[in-house]
Amino acid sequence: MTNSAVSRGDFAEAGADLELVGISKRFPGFTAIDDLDLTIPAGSFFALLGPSGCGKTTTLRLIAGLEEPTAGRILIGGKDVTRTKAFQRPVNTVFQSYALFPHMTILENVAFGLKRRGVKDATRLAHEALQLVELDHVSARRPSQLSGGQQQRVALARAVVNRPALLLLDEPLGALDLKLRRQMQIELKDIQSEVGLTFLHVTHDQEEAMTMADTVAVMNKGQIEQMGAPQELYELPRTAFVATFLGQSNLFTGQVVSSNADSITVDSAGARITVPKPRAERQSGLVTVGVRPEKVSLTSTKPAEAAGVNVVGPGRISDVSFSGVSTQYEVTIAGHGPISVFEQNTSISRMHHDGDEVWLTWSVEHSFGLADEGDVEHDAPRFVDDTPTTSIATRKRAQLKAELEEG
Amino acid sequence: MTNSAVSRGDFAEAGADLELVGISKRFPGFTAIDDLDLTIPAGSFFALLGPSGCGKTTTLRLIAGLEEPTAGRILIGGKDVTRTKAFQRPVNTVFQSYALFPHMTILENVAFGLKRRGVKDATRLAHEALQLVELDHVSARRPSQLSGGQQQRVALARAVVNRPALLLLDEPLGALDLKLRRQMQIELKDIQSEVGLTFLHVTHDQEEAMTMADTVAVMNKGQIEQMGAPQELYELPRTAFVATFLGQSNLFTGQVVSSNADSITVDSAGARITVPKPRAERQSGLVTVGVRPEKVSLTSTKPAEAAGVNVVGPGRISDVSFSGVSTQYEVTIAGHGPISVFEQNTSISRMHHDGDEVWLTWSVEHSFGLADEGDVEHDAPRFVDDTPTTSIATRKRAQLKAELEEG
Amino acid sequence: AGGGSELQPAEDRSESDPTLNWANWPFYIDEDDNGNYPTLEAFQEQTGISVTYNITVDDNNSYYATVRDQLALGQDIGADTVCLTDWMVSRWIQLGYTQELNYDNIPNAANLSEDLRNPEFDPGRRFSIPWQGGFAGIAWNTEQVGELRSVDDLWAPELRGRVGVLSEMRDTMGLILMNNGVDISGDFSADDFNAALDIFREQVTGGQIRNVRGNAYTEDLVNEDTLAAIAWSGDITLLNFEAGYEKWKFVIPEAGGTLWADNFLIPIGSPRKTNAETLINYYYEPEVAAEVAAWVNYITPVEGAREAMEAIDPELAENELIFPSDETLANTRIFRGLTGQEENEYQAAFQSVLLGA
Amino acid sequence: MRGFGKYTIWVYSGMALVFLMIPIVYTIIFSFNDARRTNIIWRGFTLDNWLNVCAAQDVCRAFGNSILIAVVATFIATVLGTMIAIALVRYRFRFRNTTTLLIFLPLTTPEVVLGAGLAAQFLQAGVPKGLGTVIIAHALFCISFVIVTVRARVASLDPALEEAGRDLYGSPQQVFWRITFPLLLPGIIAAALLSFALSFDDFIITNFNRGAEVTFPSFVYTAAARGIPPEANVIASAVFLLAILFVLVSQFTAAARRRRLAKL
Amino acid sequence: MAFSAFTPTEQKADASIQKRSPVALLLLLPGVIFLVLFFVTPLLSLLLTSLQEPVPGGFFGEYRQALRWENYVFVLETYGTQTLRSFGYAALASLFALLIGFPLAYFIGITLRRFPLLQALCLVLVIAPFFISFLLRTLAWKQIFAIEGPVAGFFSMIGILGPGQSITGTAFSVVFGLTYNFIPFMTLPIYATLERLDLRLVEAGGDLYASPATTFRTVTLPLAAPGVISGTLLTFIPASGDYINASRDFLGSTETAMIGTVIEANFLVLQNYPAAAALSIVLMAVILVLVGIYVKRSGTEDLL
Ligand SMILES: Nc1ncnc2c1ncn2[C@@H]1O[C@H](COP(=O)(O)OP(=O)(O)OP(=O)(O)O)[C@@H](O)[C@H]1O
Ligand SMILES: Nc1ncnc2c1ncn2[C@@H]1O[C@H](COP(=O)(O)OP(=O)(O)OP(=O)(O)O)[C@@H](O)[C@H]1O
Ligand SMILES: NCCCCNCCCN
Ligand SMILES: [Mg+2]
Ligand SMILES: [Mg+2]
Repeated sequence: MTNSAVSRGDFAEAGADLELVGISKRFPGFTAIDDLDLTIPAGSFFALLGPSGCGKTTTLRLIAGLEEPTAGRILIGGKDVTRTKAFQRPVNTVFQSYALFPHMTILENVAFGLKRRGVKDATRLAHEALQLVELDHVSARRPSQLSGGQQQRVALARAVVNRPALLLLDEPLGALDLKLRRQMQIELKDIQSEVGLTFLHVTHDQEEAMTMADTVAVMNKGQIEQMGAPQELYELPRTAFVATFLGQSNLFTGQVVSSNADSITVDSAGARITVPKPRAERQSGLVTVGVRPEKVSLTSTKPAEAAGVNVVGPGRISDVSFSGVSTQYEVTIAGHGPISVFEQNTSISRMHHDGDEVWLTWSVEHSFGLADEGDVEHDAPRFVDDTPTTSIATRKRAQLKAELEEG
Repeated sequence: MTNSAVSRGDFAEAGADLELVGISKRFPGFTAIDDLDLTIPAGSFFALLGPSGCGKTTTLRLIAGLEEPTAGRILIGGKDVTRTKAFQRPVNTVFQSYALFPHMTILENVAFGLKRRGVKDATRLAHEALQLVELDHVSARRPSQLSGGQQQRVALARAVVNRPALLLLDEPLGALDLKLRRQMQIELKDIQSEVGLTFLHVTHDQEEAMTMADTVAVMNKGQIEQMGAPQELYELPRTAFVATFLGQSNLFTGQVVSSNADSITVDSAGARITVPKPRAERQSGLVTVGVRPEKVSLTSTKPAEAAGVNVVGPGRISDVSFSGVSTQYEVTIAGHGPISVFEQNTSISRMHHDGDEVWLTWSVEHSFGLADEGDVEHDAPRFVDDTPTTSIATRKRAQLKAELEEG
Repeated sequence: AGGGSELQPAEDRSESDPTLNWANWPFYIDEDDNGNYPTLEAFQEQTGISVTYNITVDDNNSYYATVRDQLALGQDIGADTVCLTDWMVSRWIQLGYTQELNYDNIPNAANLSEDLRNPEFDPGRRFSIPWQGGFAGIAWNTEQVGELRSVDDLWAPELRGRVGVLSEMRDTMGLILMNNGVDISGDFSADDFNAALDIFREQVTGGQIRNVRGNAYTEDLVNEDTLAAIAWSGDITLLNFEAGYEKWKFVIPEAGGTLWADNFLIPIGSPRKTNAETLINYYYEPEVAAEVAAWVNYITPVEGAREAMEAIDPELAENELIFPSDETLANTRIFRGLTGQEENEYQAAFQSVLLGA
Repeated sequence: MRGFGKYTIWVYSGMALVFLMIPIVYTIIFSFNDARRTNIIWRGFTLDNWLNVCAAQDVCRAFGNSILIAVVATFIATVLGTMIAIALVRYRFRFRNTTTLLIFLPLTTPEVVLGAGLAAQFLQAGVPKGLGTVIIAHALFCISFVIVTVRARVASLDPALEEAGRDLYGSPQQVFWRITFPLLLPGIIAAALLSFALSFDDFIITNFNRGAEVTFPSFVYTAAARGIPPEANVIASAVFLLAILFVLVSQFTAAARRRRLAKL
Repeated sequence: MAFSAFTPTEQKADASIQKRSPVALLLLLPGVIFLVLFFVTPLLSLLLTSLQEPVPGGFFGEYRQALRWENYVFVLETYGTQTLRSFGYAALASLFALLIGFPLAYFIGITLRRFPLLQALCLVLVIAPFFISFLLRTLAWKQIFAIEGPVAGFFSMIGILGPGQSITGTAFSVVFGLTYNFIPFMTLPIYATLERLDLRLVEAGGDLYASPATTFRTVTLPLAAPGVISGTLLTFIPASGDYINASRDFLGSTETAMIGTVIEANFLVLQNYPAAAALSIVLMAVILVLVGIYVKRSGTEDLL
């Protein structure tokens, strides 16, 4: 434990910067991470979003030291840790699969890291961590005697108790139901801001990412597609992938037909859509522009054309679905795919009905123009060939076997 | 296969009614279902919601014939099937755990049910079902060679291909990411309405339940707590459990201080809240009333008292969180728990900020009065001792193994 | 394996190690109701040598097989003395697997019967000295079977599947050969042997003979799997004693029986040679010999035992099995020594029948 | 399998178990036989055999030898086998297939071949036969069983657990001894028990390599000639009853522990 | 427990395969050296022995190294019957052991899941025979089958046994003994697979209209296949080399000699080492070929 980055017995006083420089990770026959640069400032809560198999877990494993990068460097708190071993890094992970030690009690599990570091009152601290996740009453049980949700909370306690400078969370709340999940989110956020630790959080739950994180990164095929403050990312997606992966978007593709100092106007199958120039990545030629469903209003009568407002229509409501807080309308307009509109249910009676003729309007400032052409929806297969991490092992094994047989 | 309810070779032409009469299921030392009555009309899409361990899976297993009820009768299409075996019931299940046959290819898995019923072009139909879930290209693989999401889609195809009169879906989309899940929901809904099958759908995803189902039932501790059309249930929850489990609610408990022909007024820690009588389950004494967060508006200036509007405040915004479509504000008012307010993000700039003094207003007609006292939040432990069904099997197995190893 | 001249006897540590392991056949020593061996106990008391008596010999071949490798290496085989049959003793001596006896330690060897002093395989008894002798003859269960006189009687249809014979080739084949009129002590030919073997094979494959076993043939007699058998003389007396009545009867067939002796020898690797010699000396005391013989009913090689027997039980002194008359002896033959080649061939042929090959 | 089916399997399996028990019960009954010399025929009930087990001179020594051999051979096989099993699952190396074949071959080698081959080898190498050679022989055939058993366990060990250990500041040694090893232990114990049973019961290979040493099975084999002494039955019965007792006790304590834990 | 050995290893495991490492060598070396020393070398010397020839005019049991391939011809000609018989008996015994062992394993592994105590007890009863010596058990059967014994009495009463016929010493008693003695080897691996069998798959079969019998055939049985295969191998291989059951001192007679008996006789009694060695090698070769075919056919190469 000499030359270890982890000092014995004391806790991180604050989070540490994390810096990934030109990181690549190639598995035999598959590049999981491709030349990734990423800086997470100390004390921030960073969320990583992305479809299954895009490399989120791999990134975390590289940072934790459980996997060696093929290329690139990893710096924690300014110190190059690329070649140090997992147990020497001031990093803890809440594993996607919990990875609780089945042969130890819950208490022993939580105290494990503390004991390895020679912390004196490991047991007391472990009890405290368990109290935090409200599981101190089961501290004498074995992991197999807990429900999935409880196990996940133990995994959380086991990592958090070490107060690591950098905490990696791999879908730490996936097994909890909505209500419980919200409660744990609050708890996590509290711990993070209290000690000022750095959190790197992987999740499939977009709302979770957006409510908790300071910075959200959307990852796709081993690279970070876009990154920024949640609201910024949501309000101004730069690619069709981000626009449709993070929340929903209505996209329109067409030629730029006019342009002035402030804005460009696109003609998409007859619909004229204006986008403020600062919000448009491309300003001429064929472009894709979009608007979020909740920004769109429906009117039953043709609205007057007005500057600063995009109007599309008329179309017909082809589907209405109630989802609690809001109602989602699907509007079909010739020449366009179905367009979604959310209306918050501020009133009980619904204002529009299936089959109604409607016009769509939205403020020009809500439009955004993408950097790519937004044909993701049309060319790619409807279902991505998702490869969640569980299937990796299988593949790896088959590969290895093949290699061995050749060798 | 004589006296089977399943005829050879042909498919259900329409869904079948499902009727549960006084069903109870007791496990040694645990009553999972308690005197449950339930009727699901043919051709409907019925969603069952409830916290982990409330008995959802057990209910489905009873209907499928995989478990025998301790008491009560089960009727499918008017026919008492209580004593018939699983393979004789015109019911198929998409299992929570997939339960794909590991020794068969994907195609064989999907064709299994058809072959058992002697359907002639089983292979062709299986291929069609796989195309539906866009997995025909992996039809020759084994389940272990698929990702979790793909496996789940195969499970779906395997059940759907049989066009059973009654299809039981136990969290069939849980492993898919948001986008994929939305797509599969549409697919399922299409199949259901196309053939008019009866679907009984268990899910943790409330939005899913509310957008897909004709009827939603909220289950709690082996009993159905409330049931109805999604919007009805959401707008007018009858118990505190439903109000807080299904979406969020702001609840206020207090004495009824005045009452007229149309409404009652409750004084809760100084806040006067009026509820229309038809929306109030109890009309005198100590009652709990509530309102949904999205129904509440925030104003920075004290609004004028007006009939038909409840005003509470002033309070202070203690938390603001952006979640994409909407922003959630938490408002603290002395004497009350934190109150949630959603505002749809129709505009980019936020109207209220952390620390702002605000008043809450909502239309009286949006208030609801509960049948119970809504102290669920205060008495029960914050985290329910959740026992998801998946953990039961694991635990049982672990126990057995432990026993053997000790022996 | 080979000449074995290079093997050196183990160093004798009898002085410091007053113990002795003796390997022997079943039913071959006096035994009281508690399973103790009275003569042996007396010996231990007298000499202070504590003896472990192992009944580990069921058949010469199978015993030899278990110790052969050690003998070849000159190692202790776990027995300081073992009683084996003449022909097997001959093999051991040729291979150099035995230690030369020091007759200074065996003064009682003077009591060795005259006609046993110079066998072909060990002239002058340098390496071996008899323990007991006996006959192979035929025995039957008197409750189920009538009187048997000859080997042919064993082939009677009513005994089909109920006849046992010995895995000891010289006894089983010897009786059949004699039944064919061949003198087994003379220069019989391979043809003679093969003719007898054909009979044997026929009886085996035809199902007349139920099984071919070592000393464990007694077990088959007891549980009545076999009703008649080729048997060793003394065993039957002991079986009857255990049964409590004359259940079985033993005779030497009319055409003649075999005569053999089992001999003490001291394996090359035994470090307790003197102790073994002390034991041999003890059993060459006529009184002791008589006591053993009275029990086992085998022929004692010890002169003077007959007189001693008179004192114990005069009736036994007349027992033909212990003290055969010349008349009885005349009806028995010793199987002649076989050359290496013959041994190979005959054993292989005999085994091939046992293996059904 | 409901109704009739359920009932059938209980009856069928019950019969199978009874069938398995027949010679065992027979052996136990005859351990109480007042046998004088041959324990073939029932002569009356006595407790003497149980009270003076070691009366038949060799039984106890043979039994002691068997236990000694089984313990040592099991130890060797378990240690070597576990090491190989871990290497096979966790590492890549050249000649992996050859090694796998090498491990599988002893399993397909009939005991006579194994016994005879080893015996010839010892003879050629001039190794004296005795307990040592028997132990080597037993360790040899047990090793393959251990490897297969432990390998399954190593393979089903979730690598994430070791990773978690490393993530939680455990050094490689600490991770091995605190996580890997305890998790493999049940498999190792199972393998050891199996080895012990196989070694304790082995006759064929032993017989080729035991030299003058007597093991319990070889004692039985030679003693068979004159009827096995009832003391052998006593020992066999005692071992059997002990095994049952052991299981019952451990089951009950496990159940008690579960109940205690459940109360927590 | 113990016999989880024979079920295929779970796949996720291999995710942990690491690169070449000196540790691997350290772990492997002692065991491999042990195996090479005490398994490979004897095997090689067995091969050499099988080619020896008698020293002309030499002593009983004296041989010298040569390349006498005729030894193989000799043993095959002389002991062809016994060799075939061995495989026949072993195959029969495996079949019967399967017929008894499979339901028993199913019972313990599946039916008794709800009764842990009973399950453990039954499991012990299956393993218990190991602790009563194999030989004692076999001798017990011999006594039980003795001509004047209860079984033989019953058999002759119902006319199965004619006069002069006995149970012991026949093919029946040898196959019976083999079956009995190998039941644990058959049952335990099957138990190990069935114990892990996910009953939800069986339920899924029922849900998809398969009757219990069909479910058994299409789901349970294929999933138990690895256990059945290990079980049959662990029964067939040792059974074909067994010489105790077939021995004249146990349940056999001169009519039932198996290849093991022959090897033993040649090795121990006749001291015909070349013949014994040649036979051993023939036996191994045949077994390897049979096992190879069997494992290939059943598609479980992974298993071993
Ligand atoms: N050992 C490996 N060998 C080959 N490919 C691998 C290996 N590990 C991961 N991959 C591949 O790398 C990609 C990224 O995997 P990773 O586990 O990082 O995904 P993820 O984003 O965490 O997905 P999920 O949301 O399902 O957890 C996947 O496509 C996977 O197939
Ligand atoms: N075999 C059993 N023995 C005892 N209790 C059981 C058994 N099966 C289920 N239970 C209990 O019955 C209750 C209902 O279980 P069920 O599987 O129906 O829950 P669920 O609503 O499907 O939960 P989840 O959302 O986690 O799938 C749980 O509390 C569970 O502990
Ligand atoms: N029960 C003692 C039998 C002794 C037999 N010795 C073998 C003689 C071989 N001819
Ligand atoms: Mg992942
Ligand atoms: Mg469930």
